Amino acid sequence: MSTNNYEPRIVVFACNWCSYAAIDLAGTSRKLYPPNVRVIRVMCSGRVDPQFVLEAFKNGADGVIVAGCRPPSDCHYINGNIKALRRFTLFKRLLEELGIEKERFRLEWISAAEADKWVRVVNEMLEELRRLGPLKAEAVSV
Amino acid sequence: MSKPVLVIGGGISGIQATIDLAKHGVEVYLVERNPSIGGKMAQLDKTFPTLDCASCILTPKMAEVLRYNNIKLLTYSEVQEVKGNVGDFTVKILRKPRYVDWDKCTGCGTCTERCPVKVPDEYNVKLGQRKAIYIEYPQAVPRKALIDYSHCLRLNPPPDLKEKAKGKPLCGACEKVCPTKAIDYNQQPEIIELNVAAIILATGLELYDASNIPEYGYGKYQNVYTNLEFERIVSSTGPTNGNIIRRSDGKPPKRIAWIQCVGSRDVRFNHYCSAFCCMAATKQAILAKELLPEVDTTIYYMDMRAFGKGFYEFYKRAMTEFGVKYVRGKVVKITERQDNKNLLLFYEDTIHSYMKKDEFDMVVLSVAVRPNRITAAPVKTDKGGFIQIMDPYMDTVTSTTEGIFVIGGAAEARDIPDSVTMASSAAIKASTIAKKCVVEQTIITSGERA
Amino acid sequence: MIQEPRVGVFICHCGHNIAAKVDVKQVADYAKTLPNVIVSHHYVFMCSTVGQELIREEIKKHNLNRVVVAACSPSMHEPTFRTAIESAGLNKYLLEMANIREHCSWAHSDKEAATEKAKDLVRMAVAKASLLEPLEEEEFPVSPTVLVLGGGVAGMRAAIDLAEWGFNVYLVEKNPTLGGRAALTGWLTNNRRGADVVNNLINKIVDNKNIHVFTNAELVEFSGFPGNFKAKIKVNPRFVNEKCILCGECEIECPIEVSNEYQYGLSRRKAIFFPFKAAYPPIYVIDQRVCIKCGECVKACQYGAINLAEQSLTLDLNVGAIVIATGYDPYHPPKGEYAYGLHNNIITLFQLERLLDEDGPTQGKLIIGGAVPKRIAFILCVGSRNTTPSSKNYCSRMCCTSTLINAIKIKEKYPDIDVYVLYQDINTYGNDETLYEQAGEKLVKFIKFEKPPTVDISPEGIVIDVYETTIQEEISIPVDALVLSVGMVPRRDQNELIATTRASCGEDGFIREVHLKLNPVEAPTHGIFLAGAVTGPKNIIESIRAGSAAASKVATLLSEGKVRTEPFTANVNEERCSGCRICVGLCPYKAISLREINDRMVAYVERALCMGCGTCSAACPSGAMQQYGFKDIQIMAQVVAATGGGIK
Amino acid sequence: MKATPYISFKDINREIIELGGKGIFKCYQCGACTATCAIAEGMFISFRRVIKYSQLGLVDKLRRDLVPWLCNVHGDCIEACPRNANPCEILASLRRYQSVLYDWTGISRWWYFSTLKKKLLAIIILSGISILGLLSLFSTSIMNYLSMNIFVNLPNLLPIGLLIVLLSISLLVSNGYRMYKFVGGGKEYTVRFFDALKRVLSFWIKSENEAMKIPDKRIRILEHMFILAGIIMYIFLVLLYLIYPIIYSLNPYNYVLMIGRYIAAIMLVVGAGLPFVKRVSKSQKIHWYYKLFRHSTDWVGLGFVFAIGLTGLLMNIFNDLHIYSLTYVVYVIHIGIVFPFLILEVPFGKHNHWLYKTIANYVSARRGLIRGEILE
Repeated sequence: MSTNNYEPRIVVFACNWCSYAAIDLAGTSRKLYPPNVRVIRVMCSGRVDPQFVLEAFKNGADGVIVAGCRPPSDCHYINGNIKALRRFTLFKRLLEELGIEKERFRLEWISAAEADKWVRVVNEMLEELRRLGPLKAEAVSV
Repeated sequence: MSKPVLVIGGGISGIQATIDLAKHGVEVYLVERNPSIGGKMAQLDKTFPTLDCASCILTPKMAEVLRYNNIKLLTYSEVQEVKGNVGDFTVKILRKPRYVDWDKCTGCGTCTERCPVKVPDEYNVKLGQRKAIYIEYPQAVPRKALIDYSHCLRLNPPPDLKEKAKGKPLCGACEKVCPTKAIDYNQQPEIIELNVAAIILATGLELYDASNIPEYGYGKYQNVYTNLEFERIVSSTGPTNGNIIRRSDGKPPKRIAWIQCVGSRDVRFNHYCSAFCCMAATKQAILAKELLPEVDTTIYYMDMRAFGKGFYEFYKRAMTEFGVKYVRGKVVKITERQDNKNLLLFYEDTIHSYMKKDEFDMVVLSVAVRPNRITAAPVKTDKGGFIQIMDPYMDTVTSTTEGIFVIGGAAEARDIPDSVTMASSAAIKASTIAKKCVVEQTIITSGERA
Repeated sequence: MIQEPRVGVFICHCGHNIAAKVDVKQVADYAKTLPNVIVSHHYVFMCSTVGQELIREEIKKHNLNRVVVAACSPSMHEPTFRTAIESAGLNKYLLEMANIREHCSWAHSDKEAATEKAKDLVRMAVAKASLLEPLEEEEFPVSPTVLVLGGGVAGMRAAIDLAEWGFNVYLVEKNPTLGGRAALTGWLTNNRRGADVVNNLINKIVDNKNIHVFTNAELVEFSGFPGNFKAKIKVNPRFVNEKCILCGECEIECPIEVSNEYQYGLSRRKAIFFPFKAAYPPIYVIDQRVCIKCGECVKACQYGAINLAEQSLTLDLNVGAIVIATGYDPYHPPKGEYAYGLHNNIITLFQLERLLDEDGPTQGKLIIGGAVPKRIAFILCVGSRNTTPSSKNYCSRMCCTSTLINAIKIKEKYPDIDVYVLYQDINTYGNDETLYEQAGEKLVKFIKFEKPPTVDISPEGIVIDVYETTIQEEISIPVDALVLSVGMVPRRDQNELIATTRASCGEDGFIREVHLKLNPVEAPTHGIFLAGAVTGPKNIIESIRAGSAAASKVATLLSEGKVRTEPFTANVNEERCSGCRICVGLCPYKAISLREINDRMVAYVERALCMGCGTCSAACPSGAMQQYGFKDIQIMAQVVAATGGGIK
Repeated sequence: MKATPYISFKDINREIIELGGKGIFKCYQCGACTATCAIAEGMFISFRRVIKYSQLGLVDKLRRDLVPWLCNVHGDCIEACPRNANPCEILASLRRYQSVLYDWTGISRWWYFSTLKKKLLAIIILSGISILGLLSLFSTSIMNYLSMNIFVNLPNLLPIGLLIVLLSISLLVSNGYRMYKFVGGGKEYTVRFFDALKRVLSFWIKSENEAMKIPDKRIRILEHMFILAGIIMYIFLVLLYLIYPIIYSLNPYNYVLMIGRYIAAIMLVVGAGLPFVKRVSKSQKIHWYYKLFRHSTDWVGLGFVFAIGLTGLLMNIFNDLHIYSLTYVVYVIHIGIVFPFLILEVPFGKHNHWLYKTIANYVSARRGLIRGEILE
């Protein structure tokens, strides 16, 4: 049941070397995708603190994507993405306890050349968020 | 500081060589014939295959040229004479009078508004107009005004007005209105003499005169354009500020055709292939599709040469995503219909093996490129006018005279990535010579040959 | 503390790249309403001198201390705008860019939504800009040595130019000899041979004492930052030393015989061998993978040049920059593609070049399958322009030219051979068009196809069936020999290279450069330069040219003797640090250690080693560890602005 | 569908090049020749494709293609070709090669590939034989006509003459029939007979009128027109000679015949003579067209027509000057030239294009290759 004019808002943390470059490439090759995403650039996916994701949900984001370089060896800083993988696998279980559906958070590996993957991830997530509807208030009133 | 290096020609390859030399810590003189550096690339709207806007990637480089204090810019100047050999060239440069004191001029442009004389604008390939006193284009570097002697009423009044004025100086509108009093009508040409260690020729390319091929009716039929003219039309800073309209009736065209190899790959005009016009035509077709989504674009080619990095994917994208049609066949003749000034193209569609005539509102000729004449430098040129390379398999940039390097379009028709690579390649060689000259001076007393 | 933020916002039209889909005026007006924003403008080309002049004036006029530029991607013009605000006296890191082109106007079709998004992006940028602090770049001395990886023509040319400029060069080549693929290329234009070109370059390298050549060596570890890289080179044993005078006795005795990759498998070689005539260093080499250490060669060698017990040694180099010139691999058609591998008269273009070369297995005589063919056909675009299922979807640029060179050479040596060239587009660009004319005069027959031809082996030989598009007929051509003009593909062992040097590869599999058109020889990571066919198919002249271009770019980095690094390193707030050591184990560069301050163990970041990834600051429980430029409060501000929760 | 069997011997290329098609390998298939050609503008044909057949040596397709016979040697394609491959001359060489392919006897092959000297030798031998034969058979009747001081076309030469004419025409028609078969005559016909005829005629009249507007094309067309008219009148007069006695009795028309004979002869002399002289002369201002067709068969073709015309003219002059002895001498030479012309030139040499061009036009018209729009 997706409400008609409900436009989900997605906050994206993109690593500067791979995912941000992939989003740029999607732009330069004119691959169109819905404008519901807001991208925040960080130097490495390892820099994304789970706190930021919670802050995004608290402030009304309907979905959050953390995008980094493709393991095992793409990371510009050797293993920043592996650290992110470790943190956010644990974080997903935490989300469920907080009552936030696990589809609302995605950890994606997008290398500098995978503009198509970026567009696919955005479209898939939007579909799920439209199906889930807006974020229930009590989950984030912590 | 080491002995300076001279770069002749301020196009993209000249600029890149100058920046590299400056970063190597070598003093560089950049001489450019036009009032501003930027060359042909400044006239482009977008570049293939990334569809970056040309000025977005060129203007920062031009701005960078101003930031280095070891780069001396000599625009609106021509090299008169080059003598000497590697490590010790003496060069005479004629600084043409600009009739504006460039130290005072801030490039504000109020003088251009007041000037009464309208003249065809070379930057817009004579499609638009400019005044007798003008700034070559908005992002020009240096962004300074200059007076075009031949058209200025004050400096060179036409005979009929002259006797009417009977000796009284005419006009002078720009002088009255210039806030910084920069106008100086009796500025004289000056000769600058330089002693440089090495010379880099980046004199670049110009379009072959399409009216040499009468069958295409360029110059006779209004709606036949060269690819540079179309580039100016489609560019947002162009004469029609970005909307594609026909010269004959000012309406947007419904069908545009590009004709490839006009004057190239043709023993009657130029044997060589001009390397980039296949991709340039594809790019222009995409730009036209972006500006006029329902326009029908067709490119008539013999071999679609998409050889560089990302080119073939770009060509495929043009075909599938943007619906650009490609027809293999050489258009030999264009006739103009009197009623609606549309153009009839005579060609054989070699995939169906019979002669066809197609009607188009607008035709763009991908004209061959010729090297700009460089008379002063003591280098050998081949019959086409291109400067010959001593040994392409050894260091690919040294011309037949040691110490003189040739980069970009001056040596062979080539596209921007190759020109830029050549520019850096010449920069390292020139700065090696320049560095040696320093060493030479200091130890010359000990007589040891470096 | 942070002074009271006075933010200036500048929106760029970028011609009509942004203005077409984003209402720049509306965004500029909206920006004025944001807190801390003093002034906001919009102009056609912010990156031009006029745009930059506008920023400088506004900074002076309103003494702004923060600047937000809403234009293209930071990877395009962040350095440009940083230097612009620096020349206006503002610290160059008090700048935040909002990417309203690649992330907004180019990616969304609906103008109204794109303008809305642009406003959000500007709001996020202003939120972060208000919390930015002035940062200072760190300057480090630079070691004037350069590591060139790959001894092909590009690598050699780069090494020569760097050495002549004055750098110390380590030239590391994986194979036992310099020369790379060019040495195996036969004929080139104006009657030059690949081996001659390589020979000239080798002579220049030999008599230049600044170049140290390591063959049979590979890069195993690479770390550090531009100007101060640490490279670990493993030099595999050659088992033969300088006493060798190339007499070849050992080769005769050696029992092991394998296919010779220096003739692309056309002939065989022994375990101990000498690659080719012009090889450098002029010493035999033992192929470790197949040698059974029987010792026959040692007995045969009167000069005691062979020592089977030689061990590999590793070198630790401290270099200022690295030039990657590792080249390409020829496309290897899978078995059965155009019947390759089903008939030994079907060879690849590289093998044909070996046959026509005097140093080749047949000393330049065109003997395929034991006889000189009466009819020979070339099929172009094998492995390129996705003509076959396993082909790449780019054009490999040089196969047309080299095919025509070899076709002309065949017609010159054997005028009465029938030569066919099956092509889609003959890409002899520039002056190579004369090759197309010469091929015509030499009676080479061209057949244009769109649907790839089918090759079947019948008792009387190879038959090619092709639909010739210009005569709209299906014709079948019986030939005695078929040459597949294969293109260039990325090297098989490229993934190890990417792993060690942190470079990344583009959509076509070749290594990605910063900008396709304007810096084709620099990798996105500073200090790494790319020369030759490693970034994409090139012919020999273009590879040599890319080699010297890479040398020039290295010189621009190292010529000043010092290099400035990005200041986004981590930094510890000693009061809040509890010494819990979580960050110490996390840092991949081991830049964090513990030191004692007024008898408390507190974390300490060694700025020279810290590469600025920020992993430690994300893991710090107390928030003591913060990354300059990406502090928690700055990112939080962006998050809040992004969700519209904070500033409305 | 299984590909057509492909026999490509490099000697096919060598043969076509030898026949004057040295430009076939310069062609890179751009289609400029077809695009500029007025004929191609009016018909659904491509000259480029047939040049590709010659390049690839596809004999079966060359044999099947009628496009070379539709070329009217306007020569616009020569300036249009970006590779200076001279398509006009290539098509001429293809016409020669095709007439070799059509000829079942093999004489055409010898005729086209032999040198000029060999051809002249053959002609001299043949004309020698015919003269000797003539003299041996009719010397007595010539003597008594001379004694009666009158000149009479030898009546009993008629049967031999008819025999030779029949032989020549049957050879030509047999090759023409083979061409008709090769070209696939009778198949894929879409246009009815009379429509096709109407279309062909109006197409040719229209395209020739257009060509006449251009000065240097006009001269060539006129020259060709002269030869054509000359030959037709000559044939008409020979036919007339058969039924001479009847005409003879209608005395008043005698001077008409005399004028007709003169005109025919002059037409042949001028029509063939002018191009012959232009071809021989080396001066620069001669139009490129005359520097083009210099194959031995062109020289012989023109030479025959010129010789027949000249001898015919002299015969008339001497006859009217009543110097019958000279008339008979020229008459014998005249027959000596006509017989080899009939036996060699008409069926095998350049003049077989009368039949082949008509077949080609007829078949293409019936197949609807002539476009509609050019006609209105």
